[in-house]
Amino acid sequence: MTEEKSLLAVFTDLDPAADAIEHLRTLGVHDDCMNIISGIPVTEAMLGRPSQWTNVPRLALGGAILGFLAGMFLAFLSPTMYAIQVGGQGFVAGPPSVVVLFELTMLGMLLSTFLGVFLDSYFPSYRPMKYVTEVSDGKIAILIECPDADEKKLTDALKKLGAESVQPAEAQHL
Amino acid sequence: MTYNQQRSDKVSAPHAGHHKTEEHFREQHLMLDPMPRGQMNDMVMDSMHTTSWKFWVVFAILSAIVAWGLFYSWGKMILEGLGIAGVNRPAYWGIFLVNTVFWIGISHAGTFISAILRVFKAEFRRPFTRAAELMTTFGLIQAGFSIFMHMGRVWLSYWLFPYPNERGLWPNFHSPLSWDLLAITTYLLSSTMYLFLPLIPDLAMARDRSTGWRKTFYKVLALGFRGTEGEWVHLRNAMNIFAFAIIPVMFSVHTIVSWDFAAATRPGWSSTIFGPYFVVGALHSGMGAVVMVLAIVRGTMKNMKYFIRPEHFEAIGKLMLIISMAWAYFFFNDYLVQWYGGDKWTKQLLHYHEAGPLGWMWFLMLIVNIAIPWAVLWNKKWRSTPWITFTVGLLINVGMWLERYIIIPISLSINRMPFTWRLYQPGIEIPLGIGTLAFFILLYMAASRLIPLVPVWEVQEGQMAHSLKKFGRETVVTVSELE
Amino acid sequence: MSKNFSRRDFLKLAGVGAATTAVLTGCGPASKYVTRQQYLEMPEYNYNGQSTYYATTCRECAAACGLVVRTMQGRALKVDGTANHPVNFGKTCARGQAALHGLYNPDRVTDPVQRTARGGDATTIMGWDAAVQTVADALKNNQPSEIAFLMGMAPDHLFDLVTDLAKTTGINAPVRFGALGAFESRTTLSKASEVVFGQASIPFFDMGGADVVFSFGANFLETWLSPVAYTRGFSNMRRANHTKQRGYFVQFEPRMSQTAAKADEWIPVVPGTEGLVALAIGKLAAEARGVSMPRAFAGVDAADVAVRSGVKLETLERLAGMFANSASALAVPGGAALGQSNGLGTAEAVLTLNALADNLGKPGGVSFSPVSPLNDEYHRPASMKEMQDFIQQMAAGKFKVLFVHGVNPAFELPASLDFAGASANVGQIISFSTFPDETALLADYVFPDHHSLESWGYQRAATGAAQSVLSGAQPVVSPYFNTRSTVDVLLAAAQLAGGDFATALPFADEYEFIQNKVSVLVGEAGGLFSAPDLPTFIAYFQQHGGWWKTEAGFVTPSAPDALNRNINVSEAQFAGEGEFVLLPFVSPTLGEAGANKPWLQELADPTTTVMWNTWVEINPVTAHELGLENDDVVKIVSEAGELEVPVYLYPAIRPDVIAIPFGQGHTAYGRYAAGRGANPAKLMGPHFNEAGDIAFAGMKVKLEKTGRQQFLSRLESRMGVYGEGMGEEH
Amino acid sequence: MIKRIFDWLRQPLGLVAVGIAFLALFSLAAYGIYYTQQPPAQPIQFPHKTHVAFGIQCLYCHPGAERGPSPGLPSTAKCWACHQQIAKTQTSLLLAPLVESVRTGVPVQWVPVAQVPDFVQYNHRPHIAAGLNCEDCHGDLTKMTIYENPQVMNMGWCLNCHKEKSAGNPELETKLLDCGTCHY
Amino acid sequence: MMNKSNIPEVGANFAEGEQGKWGMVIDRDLCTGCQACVAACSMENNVAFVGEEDSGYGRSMHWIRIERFWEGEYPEVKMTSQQPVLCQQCGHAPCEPVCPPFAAVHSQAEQLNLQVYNRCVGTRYCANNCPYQVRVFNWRDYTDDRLDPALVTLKNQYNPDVTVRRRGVMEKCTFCIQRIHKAQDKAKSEGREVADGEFTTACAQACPANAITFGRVDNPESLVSQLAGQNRGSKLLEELGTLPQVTYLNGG
Repeated sequence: MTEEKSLLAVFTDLDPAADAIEHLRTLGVHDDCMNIISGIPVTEAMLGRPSQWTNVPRLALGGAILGFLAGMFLAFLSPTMYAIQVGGQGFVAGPPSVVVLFELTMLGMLLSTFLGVFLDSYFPSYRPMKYVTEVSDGKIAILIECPDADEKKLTDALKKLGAESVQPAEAQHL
Repeated sequence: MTYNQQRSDKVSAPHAGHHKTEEHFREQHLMLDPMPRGQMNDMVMDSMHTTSWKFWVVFAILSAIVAWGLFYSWGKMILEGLGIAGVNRPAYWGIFLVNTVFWIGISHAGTFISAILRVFKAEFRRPFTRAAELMTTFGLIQAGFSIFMHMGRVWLSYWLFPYPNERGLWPNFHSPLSWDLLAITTYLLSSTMYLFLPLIPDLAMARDRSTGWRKTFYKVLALGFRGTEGEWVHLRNAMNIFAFAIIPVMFSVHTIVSWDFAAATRPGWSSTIFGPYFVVGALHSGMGAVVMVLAIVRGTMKNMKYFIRPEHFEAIGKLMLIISMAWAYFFFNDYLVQWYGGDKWTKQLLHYHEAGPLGWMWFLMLIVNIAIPWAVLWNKKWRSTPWITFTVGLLINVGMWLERYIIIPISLSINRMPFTWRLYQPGIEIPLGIGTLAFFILLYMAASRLIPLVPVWEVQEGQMAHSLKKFGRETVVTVSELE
Repeated sequence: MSKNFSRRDFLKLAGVGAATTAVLTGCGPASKYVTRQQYLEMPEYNYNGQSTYYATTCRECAAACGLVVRTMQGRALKVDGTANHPVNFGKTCARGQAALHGLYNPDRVTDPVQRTARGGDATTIMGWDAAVQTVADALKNNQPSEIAFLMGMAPDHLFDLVTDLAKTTGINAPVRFGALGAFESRTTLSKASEVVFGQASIPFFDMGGADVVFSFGANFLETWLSPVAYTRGFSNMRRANHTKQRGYFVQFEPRMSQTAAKADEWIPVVPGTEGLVALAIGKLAAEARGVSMPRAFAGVDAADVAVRSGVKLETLERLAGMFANSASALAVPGGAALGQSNGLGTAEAVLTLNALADNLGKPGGVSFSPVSPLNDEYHRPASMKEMQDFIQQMAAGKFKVLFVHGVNPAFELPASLDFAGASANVGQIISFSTFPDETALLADYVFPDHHSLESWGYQRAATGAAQSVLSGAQPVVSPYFNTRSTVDVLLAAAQLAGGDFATALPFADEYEFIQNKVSVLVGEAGGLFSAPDLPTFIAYFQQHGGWWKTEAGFVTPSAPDALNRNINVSEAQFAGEGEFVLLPFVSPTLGEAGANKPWLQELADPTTTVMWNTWVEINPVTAHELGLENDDVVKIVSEAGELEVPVYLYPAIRPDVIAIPFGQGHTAYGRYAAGRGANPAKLMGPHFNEAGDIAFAGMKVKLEKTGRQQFLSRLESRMGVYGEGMGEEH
Repeated sequence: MIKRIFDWLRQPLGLVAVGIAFLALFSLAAYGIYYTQQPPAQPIQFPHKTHVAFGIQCLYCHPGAERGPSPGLPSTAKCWACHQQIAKTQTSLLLAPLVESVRTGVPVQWVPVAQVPDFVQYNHRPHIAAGLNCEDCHGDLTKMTIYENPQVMNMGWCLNCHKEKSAGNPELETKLLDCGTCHY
Repeated sequence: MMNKSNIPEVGANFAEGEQGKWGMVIDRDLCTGCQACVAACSMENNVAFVGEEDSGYGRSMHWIRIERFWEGEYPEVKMTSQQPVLCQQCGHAPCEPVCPPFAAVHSQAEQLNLQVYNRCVGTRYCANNCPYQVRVFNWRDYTDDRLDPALVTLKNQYNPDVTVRRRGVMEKCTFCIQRIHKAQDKAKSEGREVADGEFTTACAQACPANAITFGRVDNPESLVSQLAGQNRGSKLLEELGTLPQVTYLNGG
C-alpha cells in the first residue's frame, strides 16, 4: 500500500474551485477522495459535486414516529395506569389527546432532527482535524486524499488552477 | 393600503426610475452592500469584544435588579407563601400569568422572523434572525420563571411533568395547563435548538479568530464544525425541517395558552376566537419587541449600523401595521360576539372592563395597540426611523401587557358570584416582574457579547444571491435562488 | 364511677399536637419523626385514636345550652350540641363552637399571680397555697359587710355557693351582671312581666307554634336570652308542614338587625315609639276583631302614632288586621325597644298585645319557663341602676375586698359609671378571671379559674327550654394551665378562714359541693332518668349532661286584668345633643366576650360581613349628605364620651339613627382582642328607664369627620352586593 | 477580570478549589437530608423479639389496632403490670427509664417509627378486619429489637397491596383505589 | 333556570351514579346567617383564620360563606335570604379536569369532589374555574406555629382526622368526608349500612335553625332526597351543567 497524503487547496472564488474539482477528477482523484470546506453553504451543484447523502430527514421522520408513540402512551395509556375520574370526562381525554399527540410528535421530530445533525456530522468532535481557518473568512478549501506519489502533481495542477495556497494538510486542534 | 404603499414608495424614492444608482442601492440595502467575508467577520467579532464602561454599569445595575427582584423576592415568596403577592379571591391569577403570557408572546417574534420569513424567503430577515431567535429563547425562560413563580408549591413542580413513579400517577392531560407545559417545553427546546443550529458556523468562525477562554468557549460550542460539504448539507436539511415544523409549534403554543382561558367556565373567557386572537396578539407584541431590540442593538453596538438599516425598520414596521390591523380585527370579533350574545355575566364583565375602576387600561390598550400604530406606521419615512418604530414598539408592548392584564386579573374580578367580586392589587409581583424583565435584558446583554448577534454566513449567503439587473431603463434588485 | 376521676390525670400529649402539624411536604419541620408521649395510665374507657365524648354545658353566654365535646387523647377537638338537651336540642351557635379557642387561647392566665401595680402588666407568680391563703385572709380579716362578690350572669353552682356563704356569714349577696343582660333589658322584661302577668320572670315566647310574630326590637336570632332556642323556635315557625302554615314575622326596629333581616317585613320605626306602635296595633286589632275596646289600648290615637312613629297608618291597619285575624299571634318585646327611657311602658304594651291575642299559656303564645330544679324563683341579674349603686358603694369605700368572677365590668359597664375609678377605693380586688381582661388588670390578684370546659358545675336554664332544666358541666380535658377552680379556692379558703366560713362551706372540694347540691334530685320523679342513689345519679347526670323533666312545665301567666289597666308609654327622652340617635347592639358573632377568639373575629358579621373590627352603620343617603364614604373614620360624640369608628354605609337603617356593635374595643383581653375596634360603652351615659335598665338606645350623638380612613375587612364584595351583578339568581 | 478568574480556576489549584467547594456543598446537602431522616433514639431499647418469644400478642400492647386508626403505644402502667414482678427490672440499666417513669409519673417518650405522613388518613381497623396480620406490614418482630420498618411505607407500597387485594372486584377497586380513601 | 327534565337528551347521557351519592339541602328561608355553620366547619376541618388584613383582601378561608344581597332602597330595602355557599360537590365539576397533577379529583367511591392537599402544587386553576368561587387558597403559612406562636396552644384543637394544610395548597369543603368515612367504618364493623341521619356534617349538626340537611341523595327515602324533591328547590348556576349536589330551598 502506498502512503496516503492529504492536501488542502485554498481558493478564493467559487469558479476556480469548481474548475479545480473538475480537473482533479480528470487527474484521477475520485470524488470520494475530495471534500470541500467552506464558510458559507456552497451547494454541491455549484461545484459540480455529487449529491451528499443525509440521514437527517429520515431521522426526523423516525423521531416523529417515536414522539407520536410517546404521545400515544401519555394520552391513552398513562391515564389508565391509575384511572382517575375528573369532571365527568372519560379516563382518557378525547380532544386533549390530539394536543398531546401533536406536541410530542413535533418534539420528537425536532429533537431527532437536531440529534440527526449531530449523528450525521459526528458532532461533537474535538479531535484534531484537517482545517484552515481561512475558510471562515470566505475561502473555499478543497481537501484531497491522494497517494503519496501524486502529491507533487496535484499541487502543481492546483496552483495552476488558481489555488491561493496548496499545502499538506495536518490534523490540528481547531 | 397597497395603493398608498406604492405611492409612498414612489414619493420617497428620490432617484425614481432608471436614475437609481448603484450607490443608492448599496446605501439602502445591506444585501447589495457586500463586504469581504473576512472584514465582516472582523466587524462582528469587534462588536462582541467592544464593551464600554456604560455596558458594565448597566450590566451591574441589571444584575442587582435581578438579584433583588427575581431571586431575593422569589425566595421570600417561596418561604412565606403567595400571601405577599396580590392574588386573592376571586383574582386567583395575577401578574404572574400576565407576565407568562406576555413573555410567551414576545417569544413568538423570533420564530416568526426566522421561520416564517425563512420559509417565505423574505430576504430582509437575514441580519436579525438571530437577534430575534435569542428573544424567543430568553423570553421563554422568563415565561418559565413567571409560571413557576405563580405556583403555590413550586418545589413540587416536577409533578407536572410525566415521569414514571411509584404511585403510578401521571399528569392530568385533561388540564390545559398540562398541554401548556408540553407545548412550552416543546417550544423552548425546539426554539433553543433552532437558535443553535444556524449558530454553529458562526461559532466556528468565532473559534477561528479567538484566543484564551473565548477560544475554549467557542471551541466547545462549535462542536468541531469545519464547514465540510456533509456538515452543511445536514445543517441545511435540519434547518429546513425546523423552519417548517416550528411554525405549527409556535402557533400551538399561544393557542394552548389561550385555551387556559378559553376552556375555563368563566364569563369573558369562554371565547372560541381566543386561539388566533392570542397568536396575533403575541406577534403584535413580539414584533414590537424585535423592533425595540434592533433599535437598541443598532444604537449601542459597534458596527451594527452596517447590518441593521432603516430598510429593516421599514419592513418590520410594515409587518407591525398589518399585525396591528389583524389584532384589531380579532379584538373586535371577540368583543362584538360577547357583547351581542353574551349572558348577563359577560355583559357585566364588558361593562366593567370599560367603566370599572381600571377602565383607563382598556382605553389605553386600544389607543396604543391600534390607534398609534395606524397613525404612525403608514408613513414609510416614519417607520424607517428607528426611534419612531422603537417608540411604537414600546407602546405596543405596554398595550399588549395591558391586554393580558385586562384578560386575567381584571376579568377574574367579575364572576358569577357577585358576593365575591373584588379588585386585585399587585404586591410582590411588581419586583418579580421587573426582575424577569431585567433578567431578559441581562441575558440578552450577556449573549450580545458572547455570541455573534448577526448570522454572518447567512448575510454572506444573501449578499451572494442579490444582484442588480437592468430591465430596459430600470435597475432592479434580483435575488437568485441559491437554496 | 368513683369520684376520683382518672380523667383528671389526663396528660397533655404535647407530641400529638406537634404530629398533627407535621410535614405536608417540602419545607416542613426539620424531621419527620416526632416523639410521642404515651399515657402514664390509660383510662379504661379510652382507646388510642378513638374519640371520647363528654357532655357538659356551654358557658359562652348564660343560656345554658348542652354541649357534647369530642376529645381525643386529652385534647378537646370539637364542640357540638347535646342532642336531647331541652335548651338547644343538639344545636350550637358560633360562640359555642368557638369555645375551644377560649380553652386553648394563647393568652390565658396561666398561674395565680399578684399584680405589682393596679392597671399594670407586671405580675409575680404565686403558688396556689399562697393564693388560697390570700383569699382566706381577705375573708377573715374583713367585716362581712365589707366583702363583695361580682359575678357573671349564669345562675350556676358558684352563684349558689356564694349565696350560701352570704346567707350564713352575712357577707354581701353576690351581684350578678353581664352586658348581654343589659342589652337584653332583662330587668325591664321581668318588671313588665310582673306588672302585666303578676310574675317577675322572663316570659318564654313560643315562636315555634305561632302563625304571626311581631317582634318589637327583640333580636332573638342573635344574642337575645337564648338564641339557639329562639332560632329553633323561629325555624319551626317558618317551616310549613301539614299541620301548620309558614309563620309570618314582622320586626319593628329602627335598624335592620340580623333578626329583622330574616323578617318578612321590617318596619323602621322611630326609636322610642315601639310602645306606641304596639298600643296602636292593639287598638286597631281590637277594632278589627270587633271586641270591646280594652282599656289598655283605648287611650291611644292610631293616626297620631302613625305620625310619631313614622309608620304609615295603612301599614298599622294592615298589620293589626293580620294580628287580629291570626289564630296564633305573638308579640315579643326586647332589645333596643326596651333600652329607651320609656322601655318599661313599651314592654308592658307589647306584653299586653299577647293578652289581646289571647295566647297566654297556649302553644305559640307566652308562658313562663318552668323554674329550674334546685331553685324556686328566677334570679334576675343586676340592672344597670343596681350596678350604679354597687359602684357608688365601691367608690364610697364600703368594700374592703371585691371578688370578681365571670364578668368584665371594666369593659362591659358604661365608662360613665366609672368602675375603674371606683375600684381605686376598694382595698383589695381579687379576680378569678381565666383571661387577662380589663378587670383582671385592675385586680391586685388574679387567681385564674379553669376554663369552663375544664370545670365541674351545673347551671340552671333561665329560659328557652320547655322543661325544668339543670344543665350539668364536667371537665372534658384536664386543665391546660396551672389554674384552679374558684369553688375549690373558696372552699379551701373558707376552711382556712374558719368560723362561719368553715361551717357555711363544709365541703372537701367542688365535686362534693355539687354532689351535695344535686342530691335533692336523686329521688325526683318525672326526670330524664331516675337513680336510686347519689353516685348513680351523678354518673347519669354527667353522662346526659344534666337533669331535666321529660314533660314540658310551662307556667301559664295569669293576667285577668292585663287588658284593663292603663299603659303609660311616655315620650322617649334622649340624652345628649346631636342629630343622630345612637343604637348600640351586641355583635351577633362576638357576643360580650368573644373578642379574644380568633375564629369569632374572623366570622363575618351576619348583616355587614365585617370581620375583626368595629364599624358604625349610617344610612347611605345621610352619609352622602355629610360627605361620608365607606371606611371614613368618624368621631362620634355623645354626652359621655367620644369614639372614632370607620363608617359602613348600611342601606337598612333609619336616616336619623346610627348603630355600633358592642364587643370590640378591648384594651386588654389577649392578642386577638386588645387594641381592636371600639367600645360603644364609652358613649353611654348613666340614663335608665323606669325599670332601672340602662337606656342604651336613648342617646343623641354628633358625628364629626376626622378625615382619616380605615379599611374595614369585609367578606362581601364592595362592588357586587347592591344589585350591580343583577342581584342574585333567584 | 472575568478572564483572570477563569484562568485561575483552570489552574490545578483552582480546579482543586472548585472540587473542594463542590464536595463541601454536596456533602452538606447529603448530610442535611440524612440528618432529618434519622429517627431519634428510643428511650428504651425495647426488645420486641423477647416479648414476642414470651408469647405476648401484638394486640396486648397495641390494642387500638383492632378498633381504630392508631394501635397506640403501651402506657407505663401496662409495662409495669408485668415488670414490677420481675426482680431484674429494678437493676437493669436498660429499664432505668421505665423505673424512672413510674417513680416520677412522667411518661416515657417513645418515638413512633411506623408513621405515615400527616396527609394520609390511615386506619388500622379495616386492615385488621380484612384479615391482614401485623407482620404483613410490620415484618417479623421475632427478629427485631427496636422496631424498624421492613420497607419504605410510601404510596406505591400501599397501592400495590390495594391493587392486589381489589383486583377483579370492581366495587372494592373503586373503594380501595379512590384518592379520598386516604387523602382528605 | 333550566329544569333538568327539559333536557332529557342530555340527562339520558349521564352515566349511572352521576346523580351523586351525598347531597345537601339548605333552606334559605330558615337560614338566619348566624355563622354557626361557618364556625363549626372551621373547628371541624382545621380551617385557618387569616387575620384582619388578609380577610379583608378576599383571603379568608371560610369553607362556607353566607351570601346576602340588598334589594331596593330605604325604606323599601330588603336583604335577600341568606345563602350559605359551600362546595357544591358537582357531578361534573369544572374544577377537576383543569388540575394538572390530579389534585382535584372525583371520588368514585363517595361521588365527591376531592382536594388531595398533598398533591396540590398551587396552580389555582381549579379555583378560577369554580363557578361558585368556593375554593380557598392557603396564601400564607397560616398553620405554622413557628410563625405564629399563638398556634402552639390553639393547635391542640386541631382535628387529627383532617390534614392541616400549609401554604400554597388549595382547599375546600369536603362534605366532612372524615365523618363519612368514620360512619361507614363503624357501620361496616357492625355489619350494616349507614342509616339516614346517623351522622351529619359539622355545619348541619351545628345549624340552630335546622336549615341544613345532609344525607344520601341516591336514596329516595332519605330526608335530604325528600326535601330536595320539593318544588321550591333549585340549584346554584344549574344552567352550567355542573350537576351540583346542594339544593337550595327558596321562599316560603
